[in-house]
Amino acid sequence: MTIEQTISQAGRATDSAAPWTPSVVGEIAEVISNDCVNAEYRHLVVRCGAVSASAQPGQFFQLLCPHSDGAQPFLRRPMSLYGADPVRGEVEFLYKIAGAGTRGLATLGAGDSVDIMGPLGAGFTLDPSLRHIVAIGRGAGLATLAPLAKAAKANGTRVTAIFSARRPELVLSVDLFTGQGADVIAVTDSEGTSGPAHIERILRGLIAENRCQAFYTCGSSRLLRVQQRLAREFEIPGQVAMEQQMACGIGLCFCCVRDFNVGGEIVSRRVCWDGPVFDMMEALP
Amino acid sequence: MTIEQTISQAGRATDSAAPWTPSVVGEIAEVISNDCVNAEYRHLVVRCGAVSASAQPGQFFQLLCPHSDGAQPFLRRPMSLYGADPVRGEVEFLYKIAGAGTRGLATLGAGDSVDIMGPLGAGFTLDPSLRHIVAIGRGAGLATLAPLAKAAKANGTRVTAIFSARRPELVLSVDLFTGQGADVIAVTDSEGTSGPAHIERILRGLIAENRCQAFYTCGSSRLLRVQQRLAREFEIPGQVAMEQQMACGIGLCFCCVRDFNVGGEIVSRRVCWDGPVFDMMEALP
Amino acid sequence: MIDLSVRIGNLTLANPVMPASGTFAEGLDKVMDFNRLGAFVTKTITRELRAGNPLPRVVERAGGLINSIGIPSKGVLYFLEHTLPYYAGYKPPLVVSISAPTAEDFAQLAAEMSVPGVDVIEANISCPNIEEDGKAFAMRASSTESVVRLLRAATPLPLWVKLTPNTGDLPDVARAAELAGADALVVANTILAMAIDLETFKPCLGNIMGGLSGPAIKPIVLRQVYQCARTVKIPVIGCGGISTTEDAIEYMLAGAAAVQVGTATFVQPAAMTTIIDGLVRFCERRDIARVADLIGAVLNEESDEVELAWVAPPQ
Amino acid sequence: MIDLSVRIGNLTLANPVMPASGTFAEGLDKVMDFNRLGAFVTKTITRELRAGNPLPRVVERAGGLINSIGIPSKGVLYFLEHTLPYYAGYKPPLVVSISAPTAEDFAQLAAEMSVPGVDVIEANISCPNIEEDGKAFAMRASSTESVVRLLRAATPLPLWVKLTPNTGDLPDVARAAELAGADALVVANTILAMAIDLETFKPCLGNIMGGLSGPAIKPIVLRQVYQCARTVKIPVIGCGGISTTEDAIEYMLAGAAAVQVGTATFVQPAAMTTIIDGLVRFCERRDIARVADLIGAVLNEESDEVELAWVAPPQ
Ligand SMILES: Cc1cc2nc3c(=O)[nH]c(=O)nc-3n(C[C@H](O)[C@H](O)[C@H](O)COP(=O)(O)OP(=O)(O)OC[C@H]3O[C@@H](n4cnc5c(N)ncnc54)[C@H](O)[C@@H]3O)c2cc1C
Ligand SMILES: Cc1cc2nc3c(=O)[nH]c(=O)nc-3n(C[C@H](O)[C@H](O)[C@H](O)COP(=O)(O)OP(=O)(O)OC[C@H]3O[C@@H](n4cnc5c(N)ncnc54)[C@H](O)[C@@H]3O)c2cc1C
Ligand SMILES: Cc1cc2nc3c(=O)[nH]c(=O)nc-3n(C[C@H](O)[C@H](O)[C@H](O)COP(=O)(O)O)c2cc1C
Ligand SMILES: Cc1cc2nc3c(=O)[nH]c(=O)nc-3n(C[C@H](O)[C@H](O)[C@H](O)COP(=O)(O)O)c2cc1C
Ligand code: FES
Ligand code: FES
Repeated sequence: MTIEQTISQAGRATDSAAPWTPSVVGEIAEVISNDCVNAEYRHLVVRCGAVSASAQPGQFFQLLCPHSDGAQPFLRRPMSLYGADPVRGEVEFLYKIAGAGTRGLATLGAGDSVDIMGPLGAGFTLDPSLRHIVAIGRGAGLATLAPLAKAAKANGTRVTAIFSARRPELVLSVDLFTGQGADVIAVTDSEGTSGPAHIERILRGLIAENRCQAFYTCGSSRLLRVQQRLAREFEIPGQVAMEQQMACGIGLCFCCVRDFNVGGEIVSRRVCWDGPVFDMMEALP
Repeated sequence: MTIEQTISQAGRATDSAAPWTPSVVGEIAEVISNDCVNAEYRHLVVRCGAVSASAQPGQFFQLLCPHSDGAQPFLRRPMSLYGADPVRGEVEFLYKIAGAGTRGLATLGAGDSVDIMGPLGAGFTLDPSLRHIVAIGRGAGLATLAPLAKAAKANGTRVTAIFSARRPELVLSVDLFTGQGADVIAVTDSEGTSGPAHIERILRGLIAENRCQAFYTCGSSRLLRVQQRLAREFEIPGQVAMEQQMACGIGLCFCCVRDFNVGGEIVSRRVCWDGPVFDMMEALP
Repeated sequence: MIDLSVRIGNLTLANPVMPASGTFAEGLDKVMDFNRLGAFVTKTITRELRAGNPLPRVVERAGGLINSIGIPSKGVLYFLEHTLPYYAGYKPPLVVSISAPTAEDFAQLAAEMSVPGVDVIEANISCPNIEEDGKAFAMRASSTESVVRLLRAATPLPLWVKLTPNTGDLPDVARAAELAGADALVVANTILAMAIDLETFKPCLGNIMGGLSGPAIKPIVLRQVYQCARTVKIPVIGCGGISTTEDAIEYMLAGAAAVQVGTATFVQPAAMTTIIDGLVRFCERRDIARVADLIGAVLNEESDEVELAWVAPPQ
Repeated sequence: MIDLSVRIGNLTLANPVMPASGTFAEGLDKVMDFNRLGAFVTKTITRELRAGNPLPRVVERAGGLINSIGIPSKGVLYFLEHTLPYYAGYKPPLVVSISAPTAEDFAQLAAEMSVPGVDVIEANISCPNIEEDGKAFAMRASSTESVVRLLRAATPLPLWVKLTPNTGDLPDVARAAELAGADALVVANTILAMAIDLETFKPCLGNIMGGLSGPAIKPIVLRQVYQCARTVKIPVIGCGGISTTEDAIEYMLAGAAAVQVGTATFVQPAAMTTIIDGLVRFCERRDIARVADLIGAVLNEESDEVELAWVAPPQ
């Protein structure tokens, strides 16, 4: 196995005359709102500085979660960018209450402070020449894909979004996609429509109509496998946003490694630094 | 030197048939109010259970202070009882913002929760046959003496309270004493009235008028020395509430020891357990 | 009904929760019903009268406490006349912690303490700096073995030996104590630590150094309990940073047959009974009939490959 | 103007703040101006290619982190071709951390790493279990002395030796490293620890045990720095739980000539530059002209009586 230690993602010219400026910051942001979206998810909007608000789709932040009822999360918690507004100086997150950290986040109210660090990682690349792409996500994966819709629209690229969830009422972010003119197809476990066979049928339909020039996916290895199969069959490119337990979030600690298949060789990469968005064909589901 | 390890302050009959009940509790109390009294002190009133509300003058509680701006006080902080109302189920504290713990206390608002443990220690004893006593305190020491006024009144004992502070506007709790019919004499550094010589003159006056049958004091070793001298000269009994850095507050850890002079022998005692109120003549200022 | 009892050698405890030496005294009976405890453990007693260390004796730090109380002691007579009768009225067995500066003194004290009413001798051979050269007996396997051998010969009572976390040879020390006849090990005492006051530039403790206890040390001592439990056959009693039911269970899974709760009591005086209640609820929820089934139940598939895995992890 | 510089042997650092090995990489230049650091310290490099340990590799605990990253390493060539040129563009000196399973390999690696662009060799002789018998070199004075002697002979560069906090013989080990020719000591690496998941009953780390770092260990390592600084004449670099300016100053007062910041960077990525700014403010407020004046400035009147005070405190 090989370990990939990409040296300089940003390629900073160290002897340039320009003074150094940060491209990742840890800052105290102000909570604008933090509302329930459904029984499991909350939507957090914060006011922040220019560096944070310049975050791109697929990037993430590390949030320092407030302590709640005796629990004191020591590390930051990674959260995908759900939306960014550089003009208003805002970033948004969509999160599920999973444990101590997210329980702490849920206690935040408008006007409170929250320490955010970002933008982190390599996000999605969107080729402006693409006319029609497919975004497939499940659960919190949809949070990660949401900002794509806006970016695609700016490029004139049409999006078909396939949303997978356990129950219809847990389908998230439909508005964010339809608001950007995307077509949304929701599939759920409770309705029996979220199985890989059914999704494959939907995708084959889209491919036949030339509405699937690229895959963007996140949140389900079962769906990833379906897409990888179709991508191979039809030579369609794709990108996947991956998750892994993180400590530093910025490539220092090597706790977030995953294996990737790069031309037949197994390569270990840091999800926080080399990703979280990777070439879909290299990902090992 | 001798160490005093009083075995059973409460003298519980272990083979009695009665089921065990607690006489000290750690409980979550509800903040009723937490207001500024002057530039340095705050007055905290909490709603609590019957055990806590039965606290006696001179006893104290250990408060678990909320975390504030990154600081996380690990241990509880000792605070003297400033008032107790067994009927309404309330206890009160008067505290000075000194460091991380009391800064955390200051963040509490009405309706918040605070974890209190008490009542702790041995309080003042008030002989009902006394007709006139003197209470002398400085700074937070007045908080400790305050509940005496009420208890003395219930006994029909008159109180003259001598309040020492740096500046007149820092003189505390006058109302609590005058409200119980006590005479209050305020002395301050800024007015030059708080020196030991001046206080001694006041005390000699009270003794001459037979208005000083016992001393109750707290908060100043300079004043303690004056009283000890007069007590010896006129054979007046006295009690002093002492402070020491504490960890457990209930006699387990032996970190709060102080030396006392017991009939010429130096004895080490736990302030939290054997005190905080001690025989004034045994205290080493 | 969950069976909470655990066996430590020939002694059966009603439940696995007891106080740590030096963090328990009679005053706590105001907070909890003493008859609910698995055992009583006294503050360490010495033969000579001792005043303890200079003040300040404690300072708090992130997730813990550093103490340099030392061992203030009123001596043996006071114990026999006052402390012993006090505990006689209660059901839980009485564990008496003792210490001495030499192995001979230690053994003699153990003999003097082996009186009716005392159920277990806990030999605190881990108190920092109490041996003549400043090292505790428990720093080395050899000094551990010699003192425990003398102690073993001196008392017919169950003998628990309390180890120090400050040694790099813990499994060797544990093995030496077992070999020399200990009935159980208590792992562990406090970790030597220090703090400096930035206002005065002086050490925060009168004794300069002290022992760290509390949640901060839990992961370290848990590892030591795991190492010891894999090394010896006698029961290991876990002690270090246990504040919650979860902490107690983590220790039992790592191999502890019982647990001692110290510093947590200073913060939540009812910590021990809260933990006992929590053990019942945990076992009920997880359908575990006997709390003793938790002992050493960590699922550890690669247990034999730890060192190897570190050097040459699976490719 | 406060003079922030400190001397470590023949090397002058612009300020005493640098990263701890394994908690620093190029990505951090997005957060801070690298030219502000006192030095760079690389992740430990080994000769052979290594994948590191099985996942999960970190778990958080009260006031800290347990890691079992291991030493994933792309080997020497990759370092020389990629890492070295990257740091060449910056002002701070480059400290290269190395490790090897035998003393000979260690020395050979030190020789290979002694190339232009490398300013210091930091020998990580404290990585748990990397030596053949599972003990780190730094667990014993004897193994420390032999590996440091070979290292000293193998490189003309300043040699820093990073010790383990897991030994009970730290002052002896420190003395051995000094004797064998170390130019400075880094005190210390992580403390061996463990955590168990109560849902699954499995260890939280793929490697079962790992190293504890962060605020939880500060009082322990601070004590060790104090002990080492009193024992050796060479500079001691403090490392363990330093998160704030106050922590850095506490270490310097205890005797550290410089400090390394590790885990704190994971929580506050700009921790190092924040600490540097804070040092300036502290010195200004306290009228201290040179930050170097803080080194070993703890006021310790009873320093010669520590052990005595514990055994027989002043009556
Ligand atoms: C790059 C990235 C982006 C993410 N984006 C989002 C997002 O937009 N919205 C969202 O709700 N969640 C997201 N997550 C997952 C989120 O970080 C975890 O749910 C969160 O850290 C849990 O913290 P906690 O303290 O609440 O729960 P914990 O008590 O820490 O854990 C609760 C459960 O979550 C698991 N978990 C903990 N950390 C992670 C992790 N980093 N990844 C996956 N599982 C984890 C634990 O194993 C446990 O089962 C993302 C994770 C990564 C790595
Ligand atoms: C029995 C008793 C009763 C007390 N009653 C009151 C009261 O009614 N009102 C009140 O305002 N204060 C009272 N105190 C003092 C109060 O406990 C301390 O001010 C408080 O613990 C400081 O905590 P902190 O975290 O805010 O400050 P820290 O940061 O802990 O300390 C700030 C300063 O206070 C000193 N200090 C800390 N703990 C103590 C202590 N236990 N005793 C004396 N000095 C200390 C420190 O050395 C430091 O100089 C009492 C103390 C005792 C022992
Ligand atoms: C204030 C204090 C005093 C202690 N005194 C003793 C003692 O006399 N004998 C002993 O063996 N251990 C003593 N200890 C150590 C504890 O018994 C226990 O081993 C240690 O504190 C770790 O457990 P904890 O983290 O639960 O407190 C003392 C600890 C504290 C905090
Ligand atoms: C994720 C991680 C990886 C580490 N890797 C190394 C390493 O490769 N070499 C080394 O000498 N120390 C390594 N360490 C130890 C640190 O350099 C440092 O000694 C320790 O973490 C204590 O400092 P801290 O509390 O500031 O983190 C690592 C620590 C962490 C947390
Ligand atoms: S989280 Fe630290 S390298 Fe990815
Ligand atoms: S504070 Fe623990 S004995 Fe007094």
